[in-house]
Amino acid sequence: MNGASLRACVLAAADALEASRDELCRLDAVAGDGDHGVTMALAARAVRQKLEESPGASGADLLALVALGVGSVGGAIGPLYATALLRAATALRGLGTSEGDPTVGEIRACAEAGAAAITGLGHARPGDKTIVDAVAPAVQALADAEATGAGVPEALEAAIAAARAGAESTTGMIATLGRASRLGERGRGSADPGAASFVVALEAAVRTYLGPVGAEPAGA
Amino acid sequence: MNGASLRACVLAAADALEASRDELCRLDAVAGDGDHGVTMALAARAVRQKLEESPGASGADLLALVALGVGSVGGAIGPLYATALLRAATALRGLGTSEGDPTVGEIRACAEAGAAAITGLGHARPGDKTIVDAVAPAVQALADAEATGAGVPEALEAAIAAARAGAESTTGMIATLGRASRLGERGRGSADPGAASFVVALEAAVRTYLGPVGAEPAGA
Amino acid sequence: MATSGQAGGRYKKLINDPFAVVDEALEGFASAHADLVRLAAPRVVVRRTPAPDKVGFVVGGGSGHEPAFAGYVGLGMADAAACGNVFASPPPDVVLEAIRAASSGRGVVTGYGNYAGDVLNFSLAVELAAAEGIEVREIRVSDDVASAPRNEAEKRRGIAGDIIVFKCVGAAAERGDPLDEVERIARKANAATRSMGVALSACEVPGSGRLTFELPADEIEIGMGVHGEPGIRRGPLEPADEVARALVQTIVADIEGGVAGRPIALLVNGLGATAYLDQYIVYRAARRLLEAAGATVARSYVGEFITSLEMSGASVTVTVLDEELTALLDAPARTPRMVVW
Amino acid sequence: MATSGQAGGRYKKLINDPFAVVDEALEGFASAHADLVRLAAPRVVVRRTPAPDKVGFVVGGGSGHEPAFAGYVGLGMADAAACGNVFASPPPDVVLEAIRAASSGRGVVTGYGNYAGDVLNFSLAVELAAAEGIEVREIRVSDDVASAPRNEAEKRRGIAGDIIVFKCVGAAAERGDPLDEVERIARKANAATRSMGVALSACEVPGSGRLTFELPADEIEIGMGVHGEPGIRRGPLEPADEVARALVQTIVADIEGGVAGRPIALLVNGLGATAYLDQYIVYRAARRLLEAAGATVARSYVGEFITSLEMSGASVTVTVLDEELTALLDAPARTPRMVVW
Ligand SMILES: Nc1ncnc2c1ncn2[C@@H]1O[C@H](COP(=O)(O)OP(=O)(O)O)[C@@H](O)[C@H]1O
Ligand SMILES: Nc1ncnc2c1ncn2[C@@H]1O[C@H](COP(=O)(O)OP(=O)(O)O)[C@@H](O)[C@H]1O
Ligand SMILES: [Mg+2]
Ligand SMILES: [Mg+2]
Ligand SMILES: [Mg+2]
Ligand SMILES: [Mg+2]
Repeated sequence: MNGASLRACVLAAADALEASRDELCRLDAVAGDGDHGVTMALAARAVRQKLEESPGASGADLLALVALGVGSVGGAIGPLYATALLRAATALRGLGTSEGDPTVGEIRACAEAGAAAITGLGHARPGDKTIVDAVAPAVQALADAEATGAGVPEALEAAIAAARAGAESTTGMIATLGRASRLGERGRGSADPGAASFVVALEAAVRTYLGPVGAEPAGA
Repeated sequence: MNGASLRACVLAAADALEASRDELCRLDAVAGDGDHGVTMALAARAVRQKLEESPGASGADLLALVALGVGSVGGAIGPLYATALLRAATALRGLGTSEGDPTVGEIRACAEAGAAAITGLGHARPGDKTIVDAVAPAVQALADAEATGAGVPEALEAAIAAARAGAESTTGMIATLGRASRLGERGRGSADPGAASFVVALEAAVRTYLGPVGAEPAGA
Repeated sequence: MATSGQAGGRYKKLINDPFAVVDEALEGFASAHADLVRLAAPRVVVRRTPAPDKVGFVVGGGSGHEPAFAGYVGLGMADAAACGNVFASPPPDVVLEAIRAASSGRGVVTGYGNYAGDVLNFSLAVELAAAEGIEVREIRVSDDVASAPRNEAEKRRGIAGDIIVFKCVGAAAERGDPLDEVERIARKANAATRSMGVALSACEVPGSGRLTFELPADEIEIGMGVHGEPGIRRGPLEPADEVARALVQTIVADIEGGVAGRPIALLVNGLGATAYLDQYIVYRAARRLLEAAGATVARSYVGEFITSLEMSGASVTVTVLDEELTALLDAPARTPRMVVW
Repeated sequence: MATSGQAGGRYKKLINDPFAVVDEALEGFASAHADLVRLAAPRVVVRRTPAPDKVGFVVGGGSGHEPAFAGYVGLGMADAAACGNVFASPPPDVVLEAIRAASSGRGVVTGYGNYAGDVLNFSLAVELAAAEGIEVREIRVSDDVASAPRNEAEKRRGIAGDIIVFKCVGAAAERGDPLDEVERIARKANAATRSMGVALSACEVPGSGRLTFELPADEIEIGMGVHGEPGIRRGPLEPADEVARALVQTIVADIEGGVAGRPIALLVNGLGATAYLDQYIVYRAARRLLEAAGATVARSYVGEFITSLEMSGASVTVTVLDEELTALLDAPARTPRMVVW
């Protein structure tokens, strides 16, 4: 994977999260404490600052910086992202492919490590109405793409679609973990904010990586 | 003056003040602290309780009870009414006419004593946008009626009209005393609540005293 | 135009009978703080254990300003508080009862905010007390620079400066100062103290059915008093730093000789609905401005000292200190709502 | 339908940059209370004079709950507070910094409300501290009976019971109890404490541009948490006595063996915009109900202990006391927002 490109992807995700602030707060206000958009906007700021402080960082080092940035906002979401990104960075480091473009299998491996960190730390399972409901399908889509020999753009597009479908499916769920978990039936009818913000970040990052639709990957 | 009748007049004034609660609060909210209707309603309650506790009281004694009731609400208006009513009671006692119906001159004398107490205690002059702007013209109207030899009903109607005109004239005034006095120009355009509530009480009391329009005085 | 107020232009309140709020709250207050105070009469809060031989100190005023005034009854502050209806001075007989309770034969000082109603009722009570042989001195706190120009300073109303004055007076009385001395301290503390406030939203007097004023959704009232009496101007809602600048500049300009090189006490008072987060942001801004003007912020107080029910807003109070006032502010106090140790 | 909120469904705030509220307020806080505390790191408030040889006590959580948590740092309570963004747990590195500052070699106890975010961040910090050789025990306050049934009491969130637990833990640590003992006290105080709240209106997280929830003009939310997490039911706005009854009944029903014949501490907490008048009226009602149920109200606390920015509402907390807990509650404390003397 190309470092400059990863940086651009991260910054695009940060921009997209900031642009979604109001919508994410709205979702969190339904059943939570209404701050998720602010928290992700603060995360975007913190990440941008970390990247500015280390203009040369790339690859796994850059991912680790992003982890620190997101982690610095605390809350429920901070440590989940931080641990996931640190594990993904470790996986990336293990692959030793930071110079070239990653394969679908490499992307899948990193994503899997990150997803495992989230469930390992937060103990949420699919159906609990959390970020896991968007993350798990995305990882599964990458695995499916890998199995069918799809190319990177196709695999990433499938991951976005799966994450989005997963986030949308949370609308019908009842939360059982976190702040929203005492709402019961009343929380149904609105998507989980953490799942929604994951889709926002993923889509912005992937779109930047792939470049204008139909073009070659940005980092190629 | 007939004791039962004075009692009825006082109770009518209490009812009228309670019915005007909202309007008096609205007036006080323009430039004051918005409580004048509540204060006068509390005064009405307190007066009613005092009268119930002393079912036999009449004349000057009854006026003194009313003074204690109104005074118990405190605020700016409580001591002004209390002192005025106590002085009026003293004047009434001095007249020694508690058995028959008072003459215009006797009513004027009591009213004058009360009005003097208000200005003596509060130091407000006509034009300062206070209760004085309703009280002073009413007393003057009684004096004029006395000078022209008018009857009691005529004199009391003239007093109401003068009080109402006086209260209405406060709309164009700038307050210089009390809570509203720091408002300057912004207070203009709204009547003084204390002047307005005086008209409410006076009108209800007089109407009860005079009975249905055209009828003989209730106490006669 | 949206109006201020919690909902539908009104406030939801946790009350029962709107006309019983004061007595119910005082019952709760007296039982919650029964170790320190008791109700000597329906609206008269006194120390549980009266101080035997000192100048008495009576505070009071309308209710709805809690923790003022009953919250300051106790060791090192007031001996008794006379409580009125919401935003209405207590009547003379209640004040007289408080004076009697506070009197141990060495005279009594009454402290209250300078409002027409309080002046009328307290003065009458003082006359009644004199007739009973109790000598009473009155101190009308008049710290609000927005309420009258400097050449009419005696017309100014009392707001959060009450607390600074009460603390100094209470400490002077507690250490045994004679009546003249306590009165001198009272006048000195009042003269050294200036405040100015800002309101962001109104409050609702229980039973009134309406807000005390209407403020457009994007405006604030600079110089508003603690009952919603209008201030000196309305303006757009500005950042806290700008609001603090408007308050501090007016206060500092009013202090003869300015604040440069002088130790001051800085008090930020929340009116009721303003979050502590906001109060401390205002404090930070005020402190920076005062330090930039050369003052040394020697003592600080942040919190809700005199409120206006659920009004949103805050005030800034500055007291120019000397050793005497500083020592009185630091003297121990143990009251329901102010403990200095 | 009118929605809650100060104006136009939103709140006017005295702030500057909505993303800087926490740091600006902490700067103000640390300078206002510089005699008692200081900022050891950007979000870490510690005692001005560290206690040299005792079990350390670290509290913390999201900001917006002031005076919690930094307001309870000082003699007899916490050694350090870790402060997060508004309504967001502090991250692990901030908690770790607080743990380090509180550690004097005899172990550290961390106390925080039982929320997913706090559990995640504090647990990670505790792991990091262990790696540095600091033994840390965690106490997750879980007093809110509305947040989970009794058979899942460990899932309950922490609300105003925090303060009772923190006071007992702080006092135990201050008197020199060893780590096991302090942890025992923490668990005992938490087990003895139950709370339930009601919200009348929402608050607004700075920068979110919206209220944390929408509540119709004539409804309240029973069982709501301190962040606006939905409660157990919505209902019409009732008199304070009825609201108190709903809270007290649920609390008492949850106490094994009931309250009859037992001494209790009763704490009424205002959420931010609720007037003291209302708080004391709720206290009065709760006390009457508890006394009618046979309890002896031995200790009382009324005020704003853990707020939700400018939210309107209140909670009731009951702690079943014994001599040990009572002595710990009464032990001296000197912190910016709680002074016991
Ligand atoms: N235990 C958990 N496992 C996975 N995700 C969680 C967990 N707890 C919370 N979340 C996620 O965090 C989101 C809330 O994030 P945010 O609002 O920033 O935190 P907070 O709850 O501290 O306000 C939820 O929508 C959910 O997706
Ligand atoms: N010094 C004064 N002399 C005469 N009337 C006064 C004086 N001060 C106030 N008032 C009257 O009192 C009224 C306000 O009464 P109220 O609202 O009950 O008292 P408060 O000002 O204590 O809230 C004013 O409208 C005015 O008529
Ligand atoms: Mg949230
Ligand atoms: Mg008024
Ligand atoms: Mg009033
Ligand atoms: Mg949160």
